[in-house]
Amino acid sequence: MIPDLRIGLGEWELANPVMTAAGCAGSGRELARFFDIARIGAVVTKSVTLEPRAGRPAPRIAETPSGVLSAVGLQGPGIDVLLQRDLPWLLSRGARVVVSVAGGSADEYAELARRLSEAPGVAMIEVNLSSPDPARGGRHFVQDSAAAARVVGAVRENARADIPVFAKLSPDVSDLVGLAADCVEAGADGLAMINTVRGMAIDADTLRPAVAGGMGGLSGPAIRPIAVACVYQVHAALPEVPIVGMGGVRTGADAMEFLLAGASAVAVGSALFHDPSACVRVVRELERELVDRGVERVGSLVGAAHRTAGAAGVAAE
Amino acid sequence: MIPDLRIGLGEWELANPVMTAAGCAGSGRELARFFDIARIGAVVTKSVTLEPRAGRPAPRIAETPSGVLSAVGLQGPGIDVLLQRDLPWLLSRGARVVVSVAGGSADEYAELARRLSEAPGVAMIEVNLSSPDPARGGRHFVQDSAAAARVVGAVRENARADIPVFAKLSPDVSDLVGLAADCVEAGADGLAMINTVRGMAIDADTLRPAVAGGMGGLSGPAIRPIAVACVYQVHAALPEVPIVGMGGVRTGADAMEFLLAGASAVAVGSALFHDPSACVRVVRELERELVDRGVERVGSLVGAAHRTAGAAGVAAE
Amino acid sequence: MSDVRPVQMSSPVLTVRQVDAYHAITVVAPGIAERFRSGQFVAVAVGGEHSSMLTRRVFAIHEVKPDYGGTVEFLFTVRGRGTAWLAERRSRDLLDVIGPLGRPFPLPRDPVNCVLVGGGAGSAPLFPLAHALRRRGCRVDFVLGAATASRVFSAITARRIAETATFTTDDGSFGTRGRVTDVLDQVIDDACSDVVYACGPMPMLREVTAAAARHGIPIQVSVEETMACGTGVCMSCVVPVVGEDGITRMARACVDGPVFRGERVRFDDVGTIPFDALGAPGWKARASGEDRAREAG
Amino acid sequence: MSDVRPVQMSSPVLTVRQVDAYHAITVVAPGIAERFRSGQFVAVAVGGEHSSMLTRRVFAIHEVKPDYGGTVEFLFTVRGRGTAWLAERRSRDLLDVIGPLGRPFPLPRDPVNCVLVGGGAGSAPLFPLAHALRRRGCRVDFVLGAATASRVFSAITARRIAETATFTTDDGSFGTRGRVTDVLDQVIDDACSDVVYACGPMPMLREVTAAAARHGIPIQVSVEETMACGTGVCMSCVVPVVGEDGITRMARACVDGPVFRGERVRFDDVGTIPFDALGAPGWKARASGEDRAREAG
Ligand SMILES: Cc1cc2nc3c(=O)[nH]c(=O)nc-3n(C[C@H](O)[C@H](O)[C@H](O)COP(=O)(O)OP(=O)(O)OC[C@H]3O[C@@H](n4cnc5c(N)ncnc54)[C@H](O)[C@@H]3O)c2cc1C
Ligand SMILES: Cc1cc2nc3c(=O)[nH]c(=O)nc-3n(C[C@H](O)[C@H](O)[C@H](O)COP(=O)(O)OP(=O)(O)OC[C@H]3O[C@@H](n4cnc5c(N)ncnc54)[C@H](O)[C@@H]3O)c2cc1C
Ligand SMILES: Cc1cc2nc3c(=O)[nH]c(=O)nc-3n(C[C@H](O)[C@H](O)[C@H](O)COP(=O)(O)O)c2cc1C
Ligand SMILES: Cc1cc2nc3c(=O)[nH]c(=O)nc-3n(C[C@H](O)[C@H](O)[C@H](O)COP(=O)(O)O)c2cc1C
Ligand code: FES
Ligand code: FES
Repeated sequence: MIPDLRIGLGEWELANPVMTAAGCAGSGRELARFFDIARIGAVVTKSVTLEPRAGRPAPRIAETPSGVLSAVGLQGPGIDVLLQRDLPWLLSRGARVVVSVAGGSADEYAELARRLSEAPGVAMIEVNLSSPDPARGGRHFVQDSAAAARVVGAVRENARADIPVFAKLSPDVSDLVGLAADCVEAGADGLAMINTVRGMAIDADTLRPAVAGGMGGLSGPAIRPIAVACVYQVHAALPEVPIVGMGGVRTGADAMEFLLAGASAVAVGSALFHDPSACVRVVRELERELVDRGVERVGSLVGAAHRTAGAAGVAAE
Repeated sequence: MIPDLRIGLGEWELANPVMTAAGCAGSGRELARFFDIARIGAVVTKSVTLEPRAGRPAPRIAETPSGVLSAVGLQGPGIDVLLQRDLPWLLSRGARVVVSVAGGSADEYAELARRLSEAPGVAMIEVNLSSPDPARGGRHFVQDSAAAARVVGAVRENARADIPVFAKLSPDVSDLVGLAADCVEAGADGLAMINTVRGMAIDADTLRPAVAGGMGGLSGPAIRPIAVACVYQVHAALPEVPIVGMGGVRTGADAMEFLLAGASAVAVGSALFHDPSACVRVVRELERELVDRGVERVGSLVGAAHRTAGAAGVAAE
Repeated sequence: MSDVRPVQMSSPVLTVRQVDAYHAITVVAPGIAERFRSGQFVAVAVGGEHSSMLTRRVFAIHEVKPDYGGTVEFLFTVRGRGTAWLAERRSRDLLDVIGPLGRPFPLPRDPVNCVLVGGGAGSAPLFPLAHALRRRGCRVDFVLGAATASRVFSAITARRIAETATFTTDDGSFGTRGRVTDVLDQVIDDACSDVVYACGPMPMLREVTAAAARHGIPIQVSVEETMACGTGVCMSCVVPVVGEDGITRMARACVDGPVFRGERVRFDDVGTIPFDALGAPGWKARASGEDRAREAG
Repeated sequence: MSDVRPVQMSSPVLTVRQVDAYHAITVVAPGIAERFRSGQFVAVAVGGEHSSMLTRRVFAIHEVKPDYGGTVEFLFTVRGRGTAWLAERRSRDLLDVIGPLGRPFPLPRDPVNCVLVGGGAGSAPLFPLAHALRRRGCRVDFVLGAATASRVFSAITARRIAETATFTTDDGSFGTRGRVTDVLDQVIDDACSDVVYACGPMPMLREVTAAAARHGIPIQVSVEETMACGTGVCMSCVVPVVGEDGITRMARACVDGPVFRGERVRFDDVGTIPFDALGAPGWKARASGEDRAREAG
């Protein structure tokens, strides 16, 4: 039996449910030296901004137990270069391309959506809401449901109707389910979660924070249980909304965990730093997991843990 | 040079800054088989309730990358047994004892504080605010600053004046600094942070959540960067308030990381599952770290990373 | 909690062998070997110094020997990540081991007839027990079950130590086709057994306990519940057990057990909090604080 | 980004040696050996399958040999957890290695005079470079510096390959007391050097670049910035580098480097985002999208 790995993400169908995570796959060229990028579900770009961004000073990354703490700061060449150079190259290699967008105001996000809609070949827009909102003293859009919904609405209105728009959520919010519902209400066709978790490490030699600027975002297997809980909770509340799950996916079994929690697809992020072929390996391992369990369609796993679990209360310690 | 490990926690002085974390040290007897419990800063009890509690069904614990996911559910014999059996035993061994309390209402917490104040030898009360509040549909007290402050206030009012009261905070809140300030305002003499982070794991064989009931709390080195960030942020906002830092402390270097972030003491939790002697080892390793760096007083490290760091902004990805 | 103090040590691996479906590791651990009583187990750290695996793996002690000051052997099958890592150890590697842990099998004062019932890898602790019983002049009969022939545990040793050794396999590839309980009544009758010792999966322990009850003889079971620490501090390994006062408590298999009197374990309620357990939602505070002080652990 | 495709392989360790303060590991890695050009490095996974360490450790390739289809050697000092783990490897262990990575040293077309300047472990990539230059008929002179005698790198090999080899140590325990830049001017003059190649810590590279500028000769430097992936995807290893268009960009040392023209690296601004770098807060959009397309990487 060869299991059917095709999966629907709302209206959009993917050959298999494994993507790269935004900001963890370079321009695509770096990974293409290790595997054929047309063989994975989709390539997600680094969050693109209207203007070039230099990002944050080094040191930008520190290793933590089973995790990575980073503060790259959206370094990138801006939308022009993406449209002229990176997008055409990705398409020429047969990749399905999701463009992640980030901005400093709803207008900037709207402009990015318009520009991307004029270009051929953008399969989906992912709205990175973990970008500072200068209008609220640099708090991230995602930390205020109304601001987040405004951004999502602006992208949905300005993006071509046939391009699905997914909102990318962060776990560092008080009411994730409410935020998710507000984003869907504002027009999001689906959700991507989770972005990194706020964290910090201090270098014992220099006595300074290990990444410049102090705070960073935690990613990698360390946060997988946090991510799975987020996906589970949101899928329980909004079972019709397609979810791209991420946070510590490293193996096919990890991918399956997200599917069982309610994600329709998964993205592989910092695992690519360790293993540049992680995406194709995860596809292969996921196929093997399905074969071992006699599962014919990967789609049948989506949300399966909700059907076996009792009430998923929150434990008190 | 033998460094001075004594540290002040508000009015209270500890022989060294290493404690056990609530709920991770059994009744004290289990660990006393491996080391002399009088040699560590303090022993913190499992959160005690007025009545006995059976806790949650098994499976209660799952292993995650560099972490532990648990849902024990405050199993314990109740305050009577603690006062008659466990507390006297701990005191007879020369331990400094911090009693962690949990309840279902401010009145229950108040009653616990009164009972503990009558007993001799309670060095500190830690108020576990991650307990469900039946009055708000089971949301934890900690998730509502006002409810948390009410509980802290009730404990402070009813506890003997010479017993410091520390509020234990959870990272799963939108505004940790606000919560911390409200707890201090309500009378907390200090803060303990962090409790476990909400998480979930799904067993790929059974397709069910790996701990009964679904959601659990994530602890261990995986969450250390999250915990350090919490301590850093709260210490930056409330530099005068003593903090007991915890979340993934496993080595002396880890303990130092918390001190640098602003904690005056640290607690060792799930590392005890791996190494029952972890607390004394951490004391020893911390001493070595100080010697290696020529630091004479452990107190001089508290908050040192704030003095070397620039503005600790929040990175955007 | 047993009053023998366990020790934690970095123990050199002496040998790693593969026997049928099992891996056997022997470590040099004098402190553990000298304190050991049958039924006790070790808790092993896995994955090395920078491991992402934080919880310990527990294994019944299969044999202790006086060589090199004292060695300890445990046997295991590869189930998950930790046992896979253990299977790759070579001699001279160091293992971080804690032991001996847990309440041992109580031994009869008199030379009575004992039947030892084990399932698969669960049979390991019955072997040192058999030796201890023989040393006290007890008659020992073995009943060992497994899924298939290659999983039958140390058949030759069992035959050597015991008066009789009866084997069952689910597929009939060795001994009688069927389960241990299919042959147990007969063995008890033939051997005039006075007491039963059993180790293995919960459903088997339940059946064996029922058989002992039918024969009106006492039974000691060693239960297997998921453990994360093995030392009593994580509270993960709880099993509902009825105390002498008739009150059910969530007892920790690692320090209150793993050996319990069979009829005290509420097998049907394993994996739940029985409504009448001490502190369960349905539990009514019936007793004074004094009674509660007898709470398990 | 170099157009040679790197490969990822599980490579058996052939030998682990300790030479003075350095550990040398040779792995069998034909695919890496055959593609290698001097200046390139490998990225190694550390801690084993269940490691809690997720980022790769990068090491300059010190030597490739044709044995066993192709072997690769790297040298390292123990700094943190990862290198401590590597130092414990034994032969026949498997290492997960990616390579060859990074932009190699550009080689001169003509047989010119080259001075190779290295500091401590940073000198490793200069050895295969020296061989490659010699094969092209270039004159090679070495200037190697270290903190102390035991940290001087392969003095004998350096003397064997090169026309001259000059050593400096901070404590004067070997060669001249002082830093490489204290002797470099003299060496350049004596050897009539046409080009400088340098490897080592940033402050040293800055000084050596200044010396080359004084002599008006080109310099290629190999920079060392913290790396987490080595393959260009994590964006951790950025260094401010001036492009041909005069615009400063945050270039990735792992794919845009590690070898850069010395005068292009803004050494004084390493660890910062220069205000005028492309996309820095102070940067003004001066150019059309076309110019931006030349962005590093
Ligand atoms: C008292 C006792 C004695 C045991 N003796 C033996 C023995 O002699 N030989 C043998 O092969 N096995 C024995 N087991 C089971 C053995 O502990 C598990 O097979 C082993 O822990 C699985 O580890 P893993 O890393 O391969 O699996 P994983 O599933 O990766 O383990 C994850 C976690 O769950 C725990 N866990 C998983 N399964 C079990 C289990 N069945 N029992 C306890 N903890 C579990 C592990 O300890 C670990 O903390 C015994 C268990 C108990 C409770
Ligand atoms: C191009 C290049 C070539 C190098 N060649 C050599 C060599 O031949 N021999 C040698 O001994 N060292 C070399 N280094 C430095 C070497 O990579 C570090 O010493 C090593 O990564 C430290 O790992 P650790 O686990 O011991 O330290 P940790 O501090 O535990 O490392 C944590 C993380 O930081 C990264 N990191 C820490 N220090 C450095 C550093 N100086 N450079 C890059 N990443 C770092 C690690 O890769 C890892 O991701 C080279 C570095 C670069 C950039
Ligand atoms: C270095 C780095 C850069 C990232 N850049 C972005 C980004 O540009 N946009 C975005 O939405 N998420 C970004 N992320 C978050 C990832 O897309 C992903 O949500 C997160 O890392 C969790 O997945 P992982 O554990 O698989 O890495 C970045 C993460 C890392 C580690
Ligand atoms: C099994 C388990 C039980 C716990 N029980 C309690 C408790 O009773 N009261 C409490 O305040 N915290 C409890 N905690 C949280 C710990 O005290 C600690 O805050 C948290 O585990 C983070 O520290 P660590 O990473 O060192 O384990 C418990 C944690 C674990 C893993
Ligand atoms: S295994 Fe931790 S208490 Fe029993
Ligand atoms: S090390 Fe990851 S981009 Fe250079």
